[in-house]
Parts: sequence; structure tokens; C-alpha cells
Amino acid sequence: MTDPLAAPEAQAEQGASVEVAPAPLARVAGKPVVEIPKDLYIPPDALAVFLEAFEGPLDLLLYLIRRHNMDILDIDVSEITRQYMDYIDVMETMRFELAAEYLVMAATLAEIKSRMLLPRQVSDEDEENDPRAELIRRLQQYERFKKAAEDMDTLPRVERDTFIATAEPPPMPRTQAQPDVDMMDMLLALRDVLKRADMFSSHHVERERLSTRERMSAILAALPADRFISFESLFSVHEGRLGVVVTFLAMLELIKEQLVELVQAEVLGPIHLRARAAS
Amino acid sequence: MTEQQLAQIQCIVEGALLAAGKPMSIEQLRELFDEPERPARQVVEHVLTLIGKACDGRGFELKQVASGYRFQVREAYAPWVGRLFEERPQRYSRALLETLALIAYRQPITRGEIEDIRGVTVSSNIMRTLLEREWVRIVGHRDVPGRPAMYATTRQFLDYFNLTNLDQLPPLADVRDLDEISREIEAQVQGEIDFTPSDTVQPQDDADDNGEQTLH
Amino acid sequence: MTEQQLAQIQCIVEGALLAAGKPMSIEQLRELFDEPERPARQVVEHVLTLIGKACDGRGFELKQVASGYRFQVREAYAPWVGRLFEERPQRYSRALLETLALIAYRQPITRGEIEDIRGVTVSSNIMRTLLEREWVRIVGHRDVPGRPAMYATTRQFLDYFNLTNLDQLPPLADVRDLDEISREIEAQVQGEIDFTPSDTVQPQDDADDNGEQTLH
Repeated sequence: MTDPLAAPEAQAEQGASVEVAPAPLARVAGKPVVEIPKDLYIPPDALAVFLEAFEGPLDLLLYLIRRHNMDILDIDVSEITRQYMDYIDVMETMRFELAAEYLVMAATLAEIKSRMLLPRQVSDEDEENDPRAELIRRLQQYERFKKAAEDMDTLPRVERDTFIATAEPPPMPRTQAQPDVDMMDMLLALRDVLKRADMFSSHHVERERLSTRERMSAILAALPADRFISFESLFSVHEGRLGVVVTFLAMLELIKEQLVELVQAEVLGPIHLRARAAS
Repeated sequence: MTEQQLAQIQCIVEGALLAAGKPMSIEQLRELFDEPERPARQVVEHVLTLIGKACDGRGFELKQVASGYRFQVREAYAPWVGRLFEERPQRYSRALLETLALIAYRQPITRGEIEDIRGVTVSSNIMRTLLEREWVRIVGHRDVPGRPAMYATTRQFLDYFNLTNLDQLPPLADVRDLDEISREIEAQVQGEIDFTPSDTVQPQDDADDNGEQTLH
Repeated sequence: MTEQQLAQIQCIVEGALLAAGKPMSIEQLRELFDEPERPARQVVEHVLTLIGKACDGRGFELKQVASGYRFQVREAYAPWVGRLFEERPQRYSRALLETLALIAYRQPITRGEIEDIRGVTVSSNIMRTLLEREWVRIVGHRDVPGRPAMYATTRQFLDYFNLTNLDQLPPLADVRDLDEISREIEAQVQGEIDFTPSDTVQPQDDADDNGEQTLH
């Protein structure tokens, strides 16, 4: 069985030209079934395939309408109903599992047909839900979206009509975004290391003034490696008294740690500093 | 901005689009540059135009889709390029395409509403496939009993079908003028069995039609 | 072979190389064409030369690698294109954080001194990472054998942690009590959840502030 989908669609689209360009509806025992037999005798296997090709009762009805080249608005309800019922009968006799929707549609068609046979009668109820108008409306709606689905299928599609173009990324150093550090994590790390080292017992550490430590670093960084720098140049007036005190304390600490040396050539003469490790 | 700087931006954008392998928005492209050198939107747009032109006569093109710009192989060469891939391109069933079309054209829409129009139940498989492919997502629940999920299409859906927005979908076939239709129905009904004219269907059709227009 | 046929082969080869996402050999490229139209090896080679030339001045180039040909983004644009592939930042090791904290609190400090306190060696990687990140710099050398470098924190370090100066780091005395502090913070958060306001942390914070101010 080849491509059960294509056949009824093709027929529906071609309308009257069905006979001109027959496509096999199905293959039964290897032989292509080109056309639904007029007498509606359909080999059971073929019918199963044939029916699977329909997306429900609206689709089947549309097919029948198109086959007769009818305008939806012009449906010959009697004829369409007869054919539809025939399909349903065949399906039932071969115990083809029939979706409930097909039976509901059969009932709707039967109702429309029976109304048409009734003599003219006016009642509000009738006007409010004319099953025929309702059916036409549904067929029209369904046909629009059936067409929309067909159109959508023709849109150029990735993996079928086009392919995403890619190129190998350039060779690059493994750049890794830098991790974020939370202050608390750093402090917890410090606490642990200090606990391990038992540093908390040292008053020296506890009383450390970080502003002094910071200034010590700044002074060291400011000292040229190869020459003396004047003592005064390390103070800046705009820092105020506090700044001067911090700088002074830092300097004393640096001297104590033997990181810098202080030179005064003469009494009350200018004082100079240089890094001790300077070569 | 010098010619040279522009040329560099063009090469960077081009390289990034090829390396990314997925559509990139103008914003995403701009973020490749550090703040002081980051080109303005207009510059990136200009560069994209130049890149698009540079593809003339080549085997690939620059395409704008919903989530941005991407390079893709031209349709004309799909018959050859498609042979790279062992698997035949997937065919989608009519049921799936009809369901997808209804979601695309009538979103947001519930499964029940889809079933009403198609006249058959929509299999759970189809909905699952559409959700898994990320063509469709649930955008809310309708405030009716059962609170059914409402479905809408995604940017990936548009990307896949080479569209930048829903307006680019093929237009829905016209339903003929509603007055005309109801007149015809009346005329026909009358002609056949001498029925009394009825135009009760009209309001309902009107409502439907308006619903569709808001989508476009 | 006409110009036009050659141009078509060029486009197909180009498209295939871009769609393949992996290197393609000349044989593989030839197999894209059906027997009667399959170009000779030399033709494909010629076309590849043309494609390579067409990349001049573009963001990508045609590269020949062991298993064939592929397009590759030019290395010159790696700094920008690389951003597409930036990995999520990982976390710094405990050892690095300890080292950083010791430099912050005990600067200027040598690696040897850090090792003394930590009781383990400090890997060169850690120092390099801290220096590269510009959180730490060498401010001099201690005048002892080997003249080890002395490390101090930088302006960038302060900026990163939103500090104007080192004094704003919590005093070491508080660091010892971190467990207690975090318990209190937790208790406070819990209290807020339970709607039982707790201000136990408040007095201590105040005290800290005062303590710091007197230091200056």
C-alpha cells in the first residue's frame, strides 16, 4: 500500500478531473486500486486504507462533495447522504472500527435529509439551529484549515528545504568566565585557616588595623626599586590628620618588619626611604 | 566609524552567526562586543545588510527568522545537500499539520476547539509531538469548566518554517462574504424545499471571522 | 563544462560544507551528485580553490584538515566569537579563597608566609589566578634570601567587594565569630518568616561599626 494520504487529497483537489489522472488509491494484493468503484464495492483491505486517509467525517464529506464537483453551498444533500451512508454501512459490515464522529455525522445528515422531506413549517426553533446551515459552516471552516495545513506543508522547512549553515568555531584559548566570589565565602575560608593556624590567640593579629596594612602595601608599591624617596612625599595633605597618622604607623611597621630603610644624612635634614630588597 | 572598523564588525558578525548554528538577534550580536566598542543597533543592521548582499550567488544566504538572523543553505541546493543526511526528512501527518495550522491561525486555542473544527479527536501523540518539538506551548487555561489548556505557537515554530512572524503565514482562504453565503443558503433552501428564509447562522459566522482577523 | 554548471557545483559544495558541520572529503562531496552529473575530482578541487578565494576578507575561511575540508571562523575573531561559548564560571577553590583572605588581612605578605599560616604550600596556579584577575599585585620583595615577592590587594579587589578601603572588611575578631553571626542571621531570617521580629543582630552590628570608627 503506497501513500494512502496522497490519493483522496489528490482527488479532492482535482475535482472533476479525477478520471483523467488517476493515482492509485491503494494496492490490494499487489494490484493498484486506481479508483473507488462506482458501485461502492470496495475490497475490505482497500477500504480500510482508504478510510485511514481521511481526517474524519468532515474530510470524507468534503471528498464526496469534491468528487461530484459540487460547491459546498450547493450540496445535494440527498446524494451525499446516500453515499456517506453507504460508506458507513460497508465499514460496519466489515467491522471496521468506526470512530464515533462518523456515526454522529451520519445522524446529522439523516436529520437534514428528513427535514427537507418535511412540508414547509416555520418555527423559531428551526430558525435557530438549521442543521444544514450549521453543517455547511463547519465544512467551510474545516476546508479552510485543511487548505492552510497544505499550504503550511509547502513552506520551506529546515531539514527538508534548507539547512542551517555552520562553521567550526575559531581555535580559541579556553576562556572561562571568572567565578564570582562571595565575601562570606572568603571570610569563612579565612576563619578556617586562622583556626587551623591558631592565629586567634595572637593579639597582634586581632588588633591589626587594616588601614595600616593597606597603607604599608601602598608605600611599598610607591617606592622606586633603585633609589630613595623623600619621607614627606609619602604624606598627602588632603588626607588630613588621620591619613598622616595611618601613613606614619604604616611606615613604622614597615621599618619594624625591615621592609624599608630610613636614611637621614644629617640632623634635621631630609629623611629618605627606600625598599630594603631593592637592588 | 572607519571603513576598517565596519569591515571588522562585519567579519565578527559573520563569524558568530556561522559559529552559533542558530539564529542570533541583533541584541545578542551586539553583546559580543565589550561596552566601549559595542556597535549601535543601526550599525549591526547595516552590517547584516552588507552580509546578506555578500551572499549573492553563493550556496548560502542570510535569513531573518523569528529569533534573529542565521545563515542557511539556499533552497535550490537542498536536493544535493539533503543527501548528506541518511534519514529522509520527516513527513508530518495531515492530522498533525491540520492541528498545527489551527493553532497557528487561531491561537490561543484549546484542544476542544481544534476538535470542533476538525470534527475528530486530536490524539495525545500529536499534541505531545508539537510540544516536544517546541513548536507549540501552553499559554494559559480557558476559564471554562475543566480549565482546558490554550495552545499557541512559538518562535521555534516560525524559525523552523522560515518565518519572522505569523503575518507571513500563507493567508487563510477567504470564506465568502457572509451575507452572500447566508443569502445563498436561504435561496437554495427555499429553492429546494420552499423553506422559510433563515439568517440565524450569520452572527456566529461573523464572530468567527472577526476572531481570525485579529490574528493577522 | 559550462560556467553555469561550474557555478552550480560550487554552490552545492559550499552549501554541503556549511550544512555538514564536519569536514568533508572530496570523495564525499562528489557523492552528493548522481552518477551522470558527478564532477571529476579535479573539478571539485578546482571548485574548492574558488571557494577558498571567495573567503578572502570574510569572517570565515576554508580549511583543509585530515579528514577533508571545512569552513572555520577565522582565528582573528576568536575574542568576540568566543563569547558564544563562554562556559559558566566555576567556583574558586577553598585554597584560593584562603590565600586571598590572608593577602587581604596580612598584606604585604609573601607566599612563604601564607604557606606558614595555611600549613600547606600555595600552588603557583592560585597566585597566577589572583594576579591575572588583578585582585592581587606584587608590591615589593622581602629582603631575605630568595627575595620573595610581597603581595598586596589592589583597587580592583576593593571595587569587586564594594569596599572603599580595607578597613571596611570585618575585623578579624568578628571573623572568628562567623558561625555565631550566621546563626543569628539565620535566626533572624527565620524570625521574619515566623513573623516574630528579632533584632538580636542589631546591637552587635552597631558595636562593630563603633569599633571600626574608633580605629581610624
